[in-house]
Amino acid sequence: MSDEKKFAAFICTGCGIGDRLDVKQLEMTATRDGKMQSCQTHEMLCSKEGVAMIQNAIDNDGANHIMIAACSRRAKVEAFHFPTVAMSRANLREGVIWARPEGDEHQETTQEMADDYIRMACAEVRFMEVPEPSGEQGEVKNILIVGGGVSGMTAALEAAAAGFHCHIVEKEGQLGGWAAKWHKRIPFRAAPEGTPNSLTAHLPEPVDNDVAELIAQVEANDKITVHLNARVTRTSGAPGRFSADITTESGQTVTENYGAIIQASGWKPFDIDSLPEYGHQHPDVVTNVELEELARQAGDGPIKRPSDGKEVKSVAFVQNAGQAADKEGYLPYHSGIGDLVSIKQALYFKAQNGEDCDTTILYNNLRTPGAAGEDFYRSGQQKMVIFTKGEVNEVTSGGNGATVKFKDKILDEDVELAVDLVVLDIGMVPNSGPDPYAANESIEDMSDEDQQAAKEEMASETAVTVESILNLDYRQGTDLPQLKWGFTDSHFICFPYETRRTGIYACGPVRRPMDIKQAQDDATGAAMKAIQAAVHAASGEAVHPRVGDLSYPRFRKEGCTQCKRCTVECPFGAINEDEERYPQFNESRCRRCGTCMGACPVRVISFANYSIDTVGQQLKNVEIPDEFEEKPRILVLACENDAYPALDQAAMSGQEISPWARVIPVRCLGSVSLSWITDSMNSGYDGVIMMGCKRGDDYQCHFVRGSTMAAERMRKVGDTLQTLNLEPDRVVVHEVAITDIERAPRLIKEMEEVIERVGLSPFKF
Amino acid sequence: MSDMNTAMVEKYRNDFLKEVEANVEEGHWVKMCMQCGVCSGSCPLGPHWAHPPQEIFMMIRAGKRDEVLSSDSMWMCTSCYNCIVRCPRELPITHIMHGLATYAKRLGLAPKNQPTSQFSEIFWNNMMKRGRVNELKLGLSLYFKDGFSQGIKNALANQKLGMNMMKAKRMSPAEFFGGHGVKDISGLQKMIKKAEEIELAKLNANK
Amino acid sequence: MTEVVATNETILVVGGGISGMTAALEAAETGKRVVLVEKRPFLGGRVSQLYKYFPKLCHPTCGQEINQRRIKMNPNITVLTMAEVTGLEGEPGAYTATVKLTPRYVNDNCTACGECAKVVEAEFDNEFDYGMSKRKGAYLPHVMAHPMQYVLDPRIIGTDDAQKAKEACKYDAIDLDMEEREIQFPCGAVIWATGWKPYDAAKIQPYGYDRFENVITNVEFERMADPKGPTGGKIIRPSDGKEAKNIAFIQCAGSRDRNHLFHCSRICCMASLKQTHYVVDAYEDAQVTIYYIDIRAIDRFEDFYQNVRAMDNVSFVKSKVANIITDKDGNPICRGVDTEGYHRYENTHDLVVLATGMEPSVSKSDFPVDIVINREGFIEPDPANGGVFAAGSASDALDVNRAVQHATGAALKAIQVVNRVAGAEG
Amino acid sequence: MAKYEYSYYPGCSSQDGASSSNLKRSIETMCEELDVKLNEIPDWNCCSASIGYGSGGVLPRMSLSARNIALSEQHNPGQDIVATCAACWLATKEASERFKDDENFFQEANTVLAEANLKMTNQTPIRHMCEVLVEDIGYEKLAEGVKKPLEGVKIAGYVGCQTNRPFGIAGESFENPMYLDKMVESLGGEAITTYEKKVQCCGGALAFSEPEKSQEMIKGIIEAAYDNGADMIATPCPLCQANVEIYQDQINERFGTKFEMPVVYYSQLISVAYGRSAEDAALDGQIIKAKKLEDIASK
Repeated sequence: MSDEKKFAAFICTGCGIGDRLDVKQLEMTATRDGKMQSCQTHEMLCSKEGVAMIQNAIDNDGANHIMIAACSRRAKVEAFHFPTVAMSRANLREGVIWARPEGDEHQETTQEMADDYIRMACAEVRFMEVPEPSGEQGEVKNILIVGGGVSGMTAALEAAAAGFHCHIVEKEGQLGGWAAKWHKRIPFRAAPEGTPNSLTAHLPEPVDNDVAELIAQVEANDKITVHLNARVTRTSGAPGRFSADITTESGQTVTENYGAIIQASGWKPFDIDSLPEYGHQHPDVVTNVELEELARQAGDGPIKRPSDGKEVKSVAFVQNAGQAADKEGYLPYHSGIGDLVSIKQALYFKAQNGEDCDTTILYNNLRTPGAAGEDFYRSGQQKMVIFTKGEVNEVTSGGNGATVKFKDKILDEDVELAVDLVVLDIGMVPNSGPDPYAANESIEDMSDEDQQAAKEEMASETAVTVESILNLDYRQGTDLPQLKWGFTDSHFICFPYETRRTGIYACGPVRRPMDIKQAQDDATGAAMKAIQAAVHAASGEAVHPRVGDLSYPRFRKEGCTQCKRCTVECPFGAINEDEERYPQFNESRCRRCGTCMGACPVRVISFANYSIDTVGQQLKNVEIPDEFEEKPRILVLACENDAYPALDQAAMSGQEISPWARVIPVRCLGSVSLSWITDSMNSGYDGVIMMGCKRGDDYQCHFVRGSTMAAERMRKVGDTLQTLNLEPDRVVVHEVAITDIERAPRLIKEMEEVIERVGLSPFKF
Repeated sequence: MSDMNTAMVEKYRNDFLKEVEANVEEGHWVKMCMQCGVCSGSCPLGPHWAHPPQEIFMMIRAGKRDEVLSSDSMWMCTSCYNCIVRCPRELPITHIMHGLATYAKRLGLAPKNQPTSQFSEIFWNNMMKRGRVNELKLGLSLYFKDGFSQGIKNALANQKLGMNMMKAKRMSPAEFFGGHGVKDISGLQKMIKKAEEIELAKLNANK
Repeated sequence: MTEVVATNETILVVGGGISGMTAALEAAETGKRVVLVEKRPFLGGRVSQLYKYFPKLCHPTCGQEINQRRIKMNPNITVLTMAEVTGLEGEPGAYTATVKLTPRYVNDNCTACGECAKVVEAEFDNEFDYGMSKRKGAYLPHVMAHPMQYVLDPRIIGTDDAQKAKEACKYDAIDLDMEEREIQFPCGAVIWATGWKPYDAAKIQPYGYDRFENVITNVEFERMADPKGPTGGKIIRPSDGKEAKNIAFIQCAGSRDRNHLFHCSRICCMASLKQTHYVVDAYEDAQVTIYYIDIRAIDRFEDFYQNVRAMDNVSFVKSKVANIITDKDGNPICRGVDTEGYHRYENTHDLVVLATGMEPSVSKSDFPVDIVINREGFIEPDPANGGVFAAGSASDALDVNRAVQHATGAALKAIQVVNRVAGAEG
Repeated sequence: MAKYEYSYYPGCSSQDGASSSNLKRSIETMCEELDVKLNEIPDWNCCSASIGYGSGGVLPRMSLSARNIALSEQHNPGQDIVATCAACWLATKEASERFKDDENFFQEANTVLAEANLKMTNQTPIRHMCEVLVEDIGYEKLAEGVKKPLEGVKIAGYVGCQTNRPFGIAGESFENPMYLDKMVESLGGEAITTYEKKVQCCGGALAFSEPEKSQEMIKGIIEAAYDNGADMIATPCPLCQANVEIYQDQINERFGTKFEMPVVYYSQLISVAYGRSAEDAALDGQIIKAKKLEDIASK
């Protein structure tokens, strides 16, 4: 591509644009104000002919920066697909004519809107460049998998089957994790097609443990390397060029390069000894984990109680022991699979200790979801496992056997049930590393001094209790950020493999409690994402949610003050600091949200196609009428994923949008530079509205903290406004969801009212 | 079978459940109940049950033998079959209730003077005499089940009803003397005797 | 009509709901060619008809926007809407798919300007709102629809309306001569993501869905809560438009029931807890009663349940409602027994919402290829399925999160097959 | 030869001088009109209804039905057994199903039958007269023969329990069966399709042993018919008919109501609509006279 920028404008007159607007005027605006070297119109620009016209300008006239004025940038994306050039789009349809009523009295303001959007799009494209990959990463078909349980092994096998090499790092001396220790497993499948509903129908039963087979497959696979008794002692780099040190117990370290990483570090059993009411101190009160061992020891013979070796003839299962309660020391969640596990274990007794071994499951809400789950419940009932809704108060023992004191909720009475053995259904605790943000988030509301004290305390605590899994040498901590209660799950329902450390995917029970079947499904998905991350890194493209974006942050070193705001505020921990304390962007870790750009007080960070100028020049190119015209101008900076589509849809469904509004889509509110706000105030805008996603615990921002950062930064805008003698109401930040079709236009209307109240800006020159 | 009555039943053990499986019509289904309560909510006489079906199933599983068998709940069943068609687990609840009633009565644990229990017995005996029900005698036996004077009272209370029925030719005094019946009554009676023998033999084998 | 360019390295994804879109995108973004076939005129499936997700109470349209943008920008994906796979022959790595294309009567020229809808008079039940609203005979399925193109209802073809629509279109986008046609193309692996459908509530006779106006299903309630839905987001009763403040949710309506679906549909408990939020958010004096057998808020969702449980105006009754009757004013009355301690109830509500379960949307007999299913009709992972992999709710009753997880894995399974083809050919 | 022919099981209460003798009389009239020939099972016995369980165990009770099935096979071979009484139909069908499901039980029943020199193969379908009307004859056909449409007669179709559950007629819903309404409409009458007590239990046999509890339910059944503006209740079940009709005096006394609601059989409706006399339709068997039907019959 030649260095010289050649600008071409294209205006569509279809969908009523030509009827509603003075197109000649628009053309003039594009060429005169917008400085486009050519401007062509078409009655249906998205048609084959229209697209050919544009392609022709690119191919034959050398146009490499094009401005398309037509419908919203969300529409006709497939038609207007010109990846080799820089392109901006002026939204004349949803943004102007569909958002404004017809009629002479509106004509002037509608045309002004359209002219402004042309100016803005022209300004934007003038400052854009065609992004190109950095070439910093190459193709590395190697995946690091931390954890050699079922999840890790499955991820390795699935990735290997797709042609990738995998290294499994397992801290124990053998593969298999907890699952290898189980006597049998929960059945994966529901009753087969055609199974009748009869008492004797064959329903799913516990299945022989097949983890050994999985281990054998892993060991036989020449694409998989296993490191036992090993830990990851250092991880550096980025997707496509991760480098990890794998250190064995004996102290030997190997270093290898990886395209992506999967963390399958699993779970550990909840420590039920901390809750003495469950009586685990008594020999005949065991956890469901311990029961697996007892059942294995028994082979296919009868299970014996630990106290005296007597064959067990009666068992009570206490469900949700220490789980699912808002009580001190309890887990606030439950494992979700505990009821299935207890049914499985009750069936051990029926099979090994004989049908006359009585098994009672005291549940709270029996959770056997899905098709396989409900069939397994029936299967247990068929074999005479007794179920009742019981609230267990205490488990006691006088030596041999134990007594469960519970309230039978169905019969509404207090019961003491003496049995040979009590099995406690205990919870699954994720095996995560230290949460990089744990300290910060919980103490945000404290005073500065308290915060400092709390940070120190936590630092010392976490240092002794939680060991790092990945040992990332990232500026923002050694491990994956956590969602809740130590689980490193995705925050997004639609995007379960959303990760806050690009190229590193968690799977299995470290994400949420799950059984073998779910863990295997999950591991397969994680392997998919890891492979994809490696592929994207190699081509220099961003991963979700800006998939395919080739732009990445660059900075002017000479202007950088090393303030570290970018390295601290990056929601993905992408930015490190180099030896000279300059930011190191690691673009394949970057998600291209622009939060670093918004953070930078000296405006040195930019993307090829998204920069301080591509937005700043748009707002500066809006014509600000002088105050006597009484036409206010409201700048709307709208998140392109939620607020912008909401405004589009508002127009599509016939809502009016204020004629004073000029809307600029931004990648994320986190990318909004304070300079844009001060610039707009100085240019005479009467109000500024920022529309971003929901923040807080249930944040909806796809860049995690972008929306929060914007809100925080804007808190400080008040001071600036005051020095300018402007009312603070003129700048507002709103949380806008994509469904706020009625509300989003209303918020702009409200700003109109504010302006009416406080008056027009005195900065109109 | 009285030794059954002294059987030691422990809580939440399968002893009583197994006893029910072995001796009660469709008793094998009891373990499949998931305590949703649809049967109890569907019963037209529900408000009059001390223990509705779903609770009885739970009581059986909790080993409450005496309370179940001496309950008058099962005798409240009108055989409307609402519970059966609605039960999400396909428990033949009507039959289980009948079966529990039969079993309780056999063991002598059914509550004395339970009207439906008495009526049921009267019905069976009436029917077994001639192979067909003699409605007139059935009515009279029912009126007089609690003795002569109560019987007269009952009959007087229902006098108008009886007259109406006779007028409509839907009740015949002739029935008092003989009435309808099957010709091969001895064959039928032999059959029922045999059936009872087979059933009793099975029950004894279960002990 | 879109040209389908496909080879034995192409992955066919059947079903354009969130699972199918995910599987298609994950494969395409890894560089594979994908043909995505959807029966309805738009992508997004049932998720596009949801107002909010549990447990975050965020809007599905948000993720929909991202996924649609990903699809629009990805040249590896060919989308066929109003299309159904009617045949699949061959073996892993070498299948031939037959796809039936139903005419949309609107071509790619459509700019979604909406002029056709203005002139068409005929109105039909709007399937997007489960029949609770009407739409024109020329219509955009919904405001977020992708492809963003209108559809002509086949029922207006041959009528004046069709002609009027054609004349109103300035872009020559309406083609009344379109006919149903069949195309065939090769593919190496198939992802079956045909999803679920709500169980037919009319079959649950004791609840009288077919007889009582104020007994509705959870999917209908979801539309009602949506500001873009048939009531503009107002929670009201269908019989008289009165504000519905006292609402009953009946769990396991059709699920865990041998009369209907044997399985537990997994999501309905959380869906009702979520919908309880809609009610208490809408009315200060709301009263919600949830009738349940077991509340299955799985693992980490427990706190969502506990939070709803702690609300003053929400009560939980452990009971499967026996039946519903109505009073003179059309108020539904739930009858049953609270199984915790045996208390009979006969509770009058403004509105009853049936938490109807999920069943597979394709029955065994409609699969174009032999496939291993379980008693409930869900596809089991089985080597006998060859290069056909289930994704999402076609494999089990799953929530969105789990469905997408599953679909991501399915994409890899399909990639493994086509990589073998590439390896063998390359 | 008649167009339709069945093996007929009338049941104890339909016999002369018994509580539903009017059912049998009207059934016979109806069948004449519809060209249906009924061959009574010779020497049939009681089915023990749903109340015999207090003394009779499962096998003794089911053996009663086994005998009827065996006699039908022997004397009316190849003919479906058709019952007109809900309890008879239910008991026989239930026994037949149980014999099919459990081979052992079937063998036991045959051992019992041998005592009376009988045996059964249990291949005979056990059907209700309403099934014959709905499935074999059909509503359309039924409508064709109407000579005196039941114009202006508002009829609450009361299906009750045992005709409806657990087997039901023609695959209709257990909660809201429509076949009685459809019959009424075929006959030109006005069916009250919204009659909400159409499947409410009347107490069945417990009307005798628990009169207070049962009469409360019967009261609801009649009340709802009045609320819906019914001129009469129509039912297929003899016990329902009796329970709902004959206790109205006692209910009025107990609850202070003024009920006088006729309760008729579908067979009576058909007989009248087909132009037969009040006597042929056994309307003289009503304790509460069905005036509107009598008027049509005498037109």
